Amino acid sequence: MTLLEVRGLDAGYGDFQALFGIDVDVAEGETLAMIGANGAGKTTFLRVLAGQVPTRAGSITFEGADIGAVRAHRRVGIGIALVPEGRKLFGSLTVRENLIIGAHPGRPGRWSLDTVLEVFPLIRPLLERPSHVLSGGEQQAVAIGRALMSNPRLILLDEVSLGLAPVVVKSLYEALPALSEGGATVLLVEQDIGQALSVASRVVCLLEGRVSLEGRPADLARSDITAAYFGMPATAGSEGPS
Amino acid sequence: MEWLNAVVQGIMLGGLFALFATGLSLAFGVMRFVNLAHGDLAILGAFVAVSVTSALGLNPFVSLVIVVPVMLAAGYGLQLGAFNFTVGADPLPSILVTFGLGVVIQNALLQTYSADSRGLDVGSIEVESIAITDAIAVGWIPLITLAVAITVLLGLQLMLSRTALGRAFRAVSDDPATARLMGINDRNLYAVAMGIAFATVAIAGVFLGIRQSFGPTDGPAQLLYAFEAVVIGGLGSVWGTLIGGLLLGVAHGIGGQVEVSYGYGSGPLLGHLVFLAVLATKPAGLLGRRTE
Amino acid sequence: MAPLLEVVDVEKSFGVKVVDALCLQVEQGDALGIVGPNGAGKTTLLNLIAGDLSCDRGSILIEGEDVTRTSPDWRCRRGLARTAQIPRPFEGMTVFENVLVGAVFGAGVPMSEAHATPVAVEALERAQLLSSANTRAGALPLLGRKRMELARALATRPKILLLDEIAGGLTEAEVLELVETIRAIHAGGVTIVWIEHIVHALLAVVDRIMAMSFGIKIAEGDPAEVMASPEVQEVYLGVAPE
Amino acid sequence: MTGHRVTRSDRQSTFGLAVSAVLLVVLVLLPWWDGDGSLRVPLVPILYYLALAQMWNLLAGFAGLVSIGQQMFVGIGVYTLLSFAEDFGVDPYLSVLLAGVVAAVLSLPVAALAFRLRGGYFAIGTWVIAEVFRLIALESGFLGGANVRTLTRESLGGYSVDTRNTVTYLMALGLAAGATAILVFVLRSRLGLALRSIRDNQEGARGLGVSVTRAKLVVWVISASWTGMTGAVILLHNPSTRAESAFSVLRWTALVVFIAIIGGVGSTTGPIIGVAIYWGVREFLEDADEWRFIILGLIAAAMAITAPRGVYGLLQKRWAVQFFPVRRRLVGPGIGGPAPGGQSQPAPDAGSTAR
Repeated sequence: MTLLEVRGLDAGYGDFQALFGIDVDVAEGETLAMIGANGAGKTTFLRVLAGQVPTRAGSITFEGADIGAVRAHRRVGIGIALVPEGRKLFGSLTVRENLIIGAHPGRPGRWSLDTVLEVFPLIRPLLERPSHVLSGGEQQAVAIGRALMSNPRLILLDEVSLGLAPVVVKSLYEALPALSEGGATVLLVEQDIGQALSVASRVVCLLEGRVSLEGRPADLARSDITAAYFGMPATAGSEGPS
Repeated sequence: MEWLNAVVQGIMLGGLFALFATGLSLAFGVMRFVNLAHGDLAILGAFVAVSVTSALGLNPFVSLVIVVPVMLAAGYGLQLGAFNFTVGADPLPSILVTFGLGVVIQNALLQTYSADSRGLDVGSIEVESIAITDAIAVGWIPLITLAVAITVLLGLQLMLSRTALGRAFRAVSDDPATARLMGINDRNLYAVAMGIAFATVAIAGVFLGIRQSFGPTDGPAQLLYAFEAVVIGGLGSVWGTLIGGLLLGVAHGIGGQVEVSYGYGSGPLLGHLVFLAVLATKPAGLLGRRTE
Repeated sequence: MAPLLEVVDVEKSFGVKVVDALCLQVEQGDALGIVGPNGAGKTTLLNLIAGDLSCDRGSILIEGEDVTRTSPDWRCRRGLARTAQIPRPFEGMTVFENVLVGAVFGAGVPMSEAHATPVAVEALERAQLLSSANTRAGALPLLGRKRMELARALATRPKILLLDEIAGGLTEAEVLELVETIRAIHAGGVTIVWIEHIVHALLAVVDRIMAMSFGIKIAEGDPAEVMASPEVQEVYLGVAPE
Repeated sequence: MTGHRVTRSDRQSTFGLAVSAVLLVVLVLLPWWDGDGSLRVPLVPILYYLALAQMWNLLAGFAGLVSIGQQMFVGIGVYTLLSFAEDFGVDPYLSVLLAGVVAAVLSLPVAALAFRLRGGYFAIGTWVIAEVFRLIALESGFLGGANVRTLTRESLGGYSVDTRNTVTYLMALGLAAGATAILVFVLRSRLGLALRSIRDNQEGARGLGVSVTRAKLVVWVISASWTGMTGAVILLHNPSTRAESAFSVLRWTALVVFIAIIGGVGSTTGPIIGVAIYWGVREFLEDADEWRFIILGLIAAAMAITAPRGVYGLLQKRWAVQFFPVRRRLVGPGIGGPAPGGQSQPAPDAGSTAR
C-alpha cells in the first residue's frame, strides 16, 4: 500500500529552485533511502514533506489525502515526524524534556519514554542533563527518540550519520529495524551510500534536484549509482565507495 | 539611619520595577520581541482600574479580577492581529509598531482622562506601616507590592521550568522552526506569551496606581525602568530580573535621599547612571549569559 | 620568513569539541586541500581562520602577525579572503556593486571607488561574470552565485584565498570550468586553502591535502598518499577499504 | 585600463535632480517676495522636521540604528545655542554651527554605551541616555534648571525681526536640503556602499573588509551633529524653551519617526513625502496635539506592518520611479543588459535594500 505519493514536486528558497518535478512513492512499512551529493536537494525534499518549505508545484498525498496545504505544526499530528539535519535539539531543555516535547496528545501508540529508552539505552543515564552537553551520537539518538515519541506513520531521517564516528553510526543504524517494527515507515537521507544501501529496501538518488535513479539495492550496479550520484559517466568514478 | 531607610524603601520600590520588567523580559525571551509600549500599557492598566473602580465601586485590589483578564485578552489579540506580522530578523517593524502604539495609548489616555494625576484609593491600608526601628517603617502597600512581585516571578519561573507550556516557551525560544516539528504553533504561543506579559504589566500598573499618583504620560518612564531592570539583571533570567529590579529600586531610593540631603540629583537620574555603569562594565548584565 | 598562514594549537567547542588542538602551516604559493566527512570541523576551522568565530584556545597568525583577537574585516585587509559554502550575496545590490565592496574595502590601503573599479572589473573577468555585472545579485543562479563569491573574494586582492565547498552542488561540466578558474588564480600567485567534497576537483588543483575527522588532523601530505591512506579511506568514505 | 566606467544617473534621476534644483531655487528666493513672512515662518517647522526625519532615516533606514533618543541631540543643540549666545555672547548664528560640533562630540561617548545594545534594546538604550541628558539639564543651575529660558533680543544682536525671520528660514531650508543632500552623497560614496552591504548581510560585509562598527559610528556622528544644528535652529524659530520641551521624545523623535515611516524609510525621497503628509494632517487638525499624535501614530503603526517602505515604497512598486541617482551601473565592453541610460532592468535603488 502506498503511504506517501509525491507527484511533480517543485520547491526552492527565494530565487533559488532546489527541486524540479520530483515523483516519489513510499510504500507502507518500507525503508527508503534517498541518496545524492551535497546540494542535490535531499534535505529540501524532507523539509517540504515536514511543511518547513512550501511546495511551488505538484502534489503530496499522504494516506490518500492531499497534505500540501497542511501547516508545519499540524504535520506531526497526521503522522509525519522529521529528525532534522544537525539534530536540532532544544538546548535549554533537558534530555527528558526534549523527548517529552516530541509526544503528541493525538497520537498514542507503541512509543513512549520507556520504549524509546529500550531502543536507545545510552540515553537513560543522561535524562536529566541539558541536551547541549551531549556528544553528537547521543544527540542524534535523542533526536530520533524525540521523533518517535509522536508515534509517526512516516519518520524522516536527515543525515543521521553526519559528523559521527563510524562506530556510533553503526549503532544508530542498528536501531533502525526497531523503528520499522514499531510501525513506522522510514525515509532516510544519506550522503554515505554504503550505510544507506545496507539498510534500505529501496533507493532513490537525487541529482541537482531531479530523480536520477531508483531501485532496489540488489538490482543496482555500483557504477550506475556512482553515475547517478555524481552526474557523470560511470567510468569516471574517482570517488565514492570503492 | 535615613540612608538605611532609603535602601529599605528602595528595595520595596524595586519589587515594583521587577514586576514591570517581567513582561518585557518574557516577550524578549520567547520571541526576541521588544515592546516599546510596555510602560504605556501599565498606565493603561491603571486607568482601566480607575474606570472599573469608579463604575462598579470596587476596591482597586478587587478590580484586578477584571483588569488582568481584559489586558491578557488584549495582549493575546494584539499579538495575533498585529505584532506577529513584525516578528522576524529585522527589529525595525516591531520597534515602530510598538513605539507608535505607545504614543497612541498616551494620547488616547490624555483625550479620555485629561492630563490630571490620578490615584487608586484602597482605603486606610495606604497609610499603615510596620515600624522596624524608630527611623525605619515599611508601608503595607510597598510590602504587598514586593510580595506580589516575588510571587509573580516565582510563578513564572515555575511555569517555565515545570509545565508543558513553559517547555514549549523554551523550545520556541531556542528554535521556532524545530518547535513546529513538535506540533507547536509558534504564532499562537507568541500570543499567549504576550497575553501573560500584558497581564503582568497590568498588575504592575495597578500597584503603581495604588502606591503613587500617575498620569497618562508616565508610561515611558516605566518602560525605561523595566528595561534597565532587565539589562542590569541580565537577559533571559527570571531571577536576574528580580535582582535587577531591586538594585534599580535601591538606586532610586538612594538617589532620592541624595536629593533630600543635598538638593541635587534624583532617584531616576541615579537609576539611569547605575544602568549605564552596568552597561559599560558588564554589558551582559550581572547574572546574564552572553546571548549575542 | 614566517609562513603566510599559521594555525597554532587551535580549539573550538560547541558543547562538543569541533576543532581540537589543530596545527597548520601554509606557505606562500601553497595550494592546500582539506577533506573530511561532513561535521569533521572543516568549515569551523575556516571560520576560525577568517575570524567569523573566535578560538577557545590557540592562535592564528598571518605572516607572523598574531591576528587571533582581530575582527574578520581586519583579517581581510591583511590579505585573507574567503568564499562561503552557502553563497549569501548582497541581494539588493548588483553583481558589480557586490564585487566593488570587496575591491574598495578589502584592500589593505584606502581605495577610492575610481581606483577600485578596475580591480572589480578584473575580478569579474577572472570569475567570468563580467557579462552579468549589472544584474541584481539576488537573481543569480547557483553557479553565478558561486562565481560571485569568488569574484568578491578576488577583488580584495588576497594573498590567501579560503574556498569552502565552492564546487558543491554544481554539475560536472561546471565543476571543470571552476577548476580551471581556480588553477588560473593559483598560477597568478594566490595561495589557496580549499575545503571540498568533490575530490577529483580538489586533486586537479592542490599540491597538498590535510584530512580531518572529529576536529583532529588525521593525515597531511601528498594528495594521492593521503587519499590512499587507510584512515582517510575509512573516515572519509565511511567504509573500510576492501 | 579596461575601458570600463561607472555611471549613476539616468534620465529619470536627472529629471528628479532638475525638479529638486528648481524647487530649491524657488524656496531660496521666497523671502524676496514674501514680504511679511506669512509664507516663510510657517514653513520653518516643515523644513526642520524634514531635516530631522532625514537624519533619523539615515540612522534607521540605512545603518540599522533605530534610535529613539534623537531628542537628546535636539536638546543639546538648543542648550548649546542658549549657552553660547546668552551666557558667552557668541553670535547666535555662529552658535548654530557650534551646536553641531558639541552634538558630534557628545555623540561619541553615547555611542560607546549604546552600541553595546542591539535592535529594540538599542532603541530603548538611546532613549535612556536622552533621559539622562534631560535630567542633567533639569538639574543644572547653569543651564536654567526647570525654568523657561528665552533667547533674548540682546543676544540676537542688532538683527531686525525681518532679517531674523529670513535667516532662520534660510537656515532651516539649508538644514532640510542639506540633510537630503547628505543622504544622497553618503549613499553615492564608499560609506553608502558599505552601509548597503551591511544591511544586506553584515557578516558577509565584514568578510570583505568592511569595518561595520566604523561605518555605523560615522553615520551616528553625522546624524547627531546635523540634528544638533537643527535643534539650534528650532530655538531660533521659537526662542523660549525649557528642558521638558527641548528634550521631548514626542516632538523630536516620535513625530519624526512617524513622518519617516509614513513617507518611506530607507529611501531618500520618502521623508519628503512624509513631511508633506504631516503638513496636511497638521493643517487639518490645527490645535489638536493629541489627535495629531493618535492619527499619525496609528497610520505609522499600520504602515510598519502592511507597507514597511511607506508611501514612497507603494509609489515605487507601482511606477518604478527613482528621483535621486545613487545606484551604480558599469558600462564598457563585454557587459550585457540594456545600454547605459536605458531603463527596464530592475537594478535596485539604494533604498530598496531596506526591508
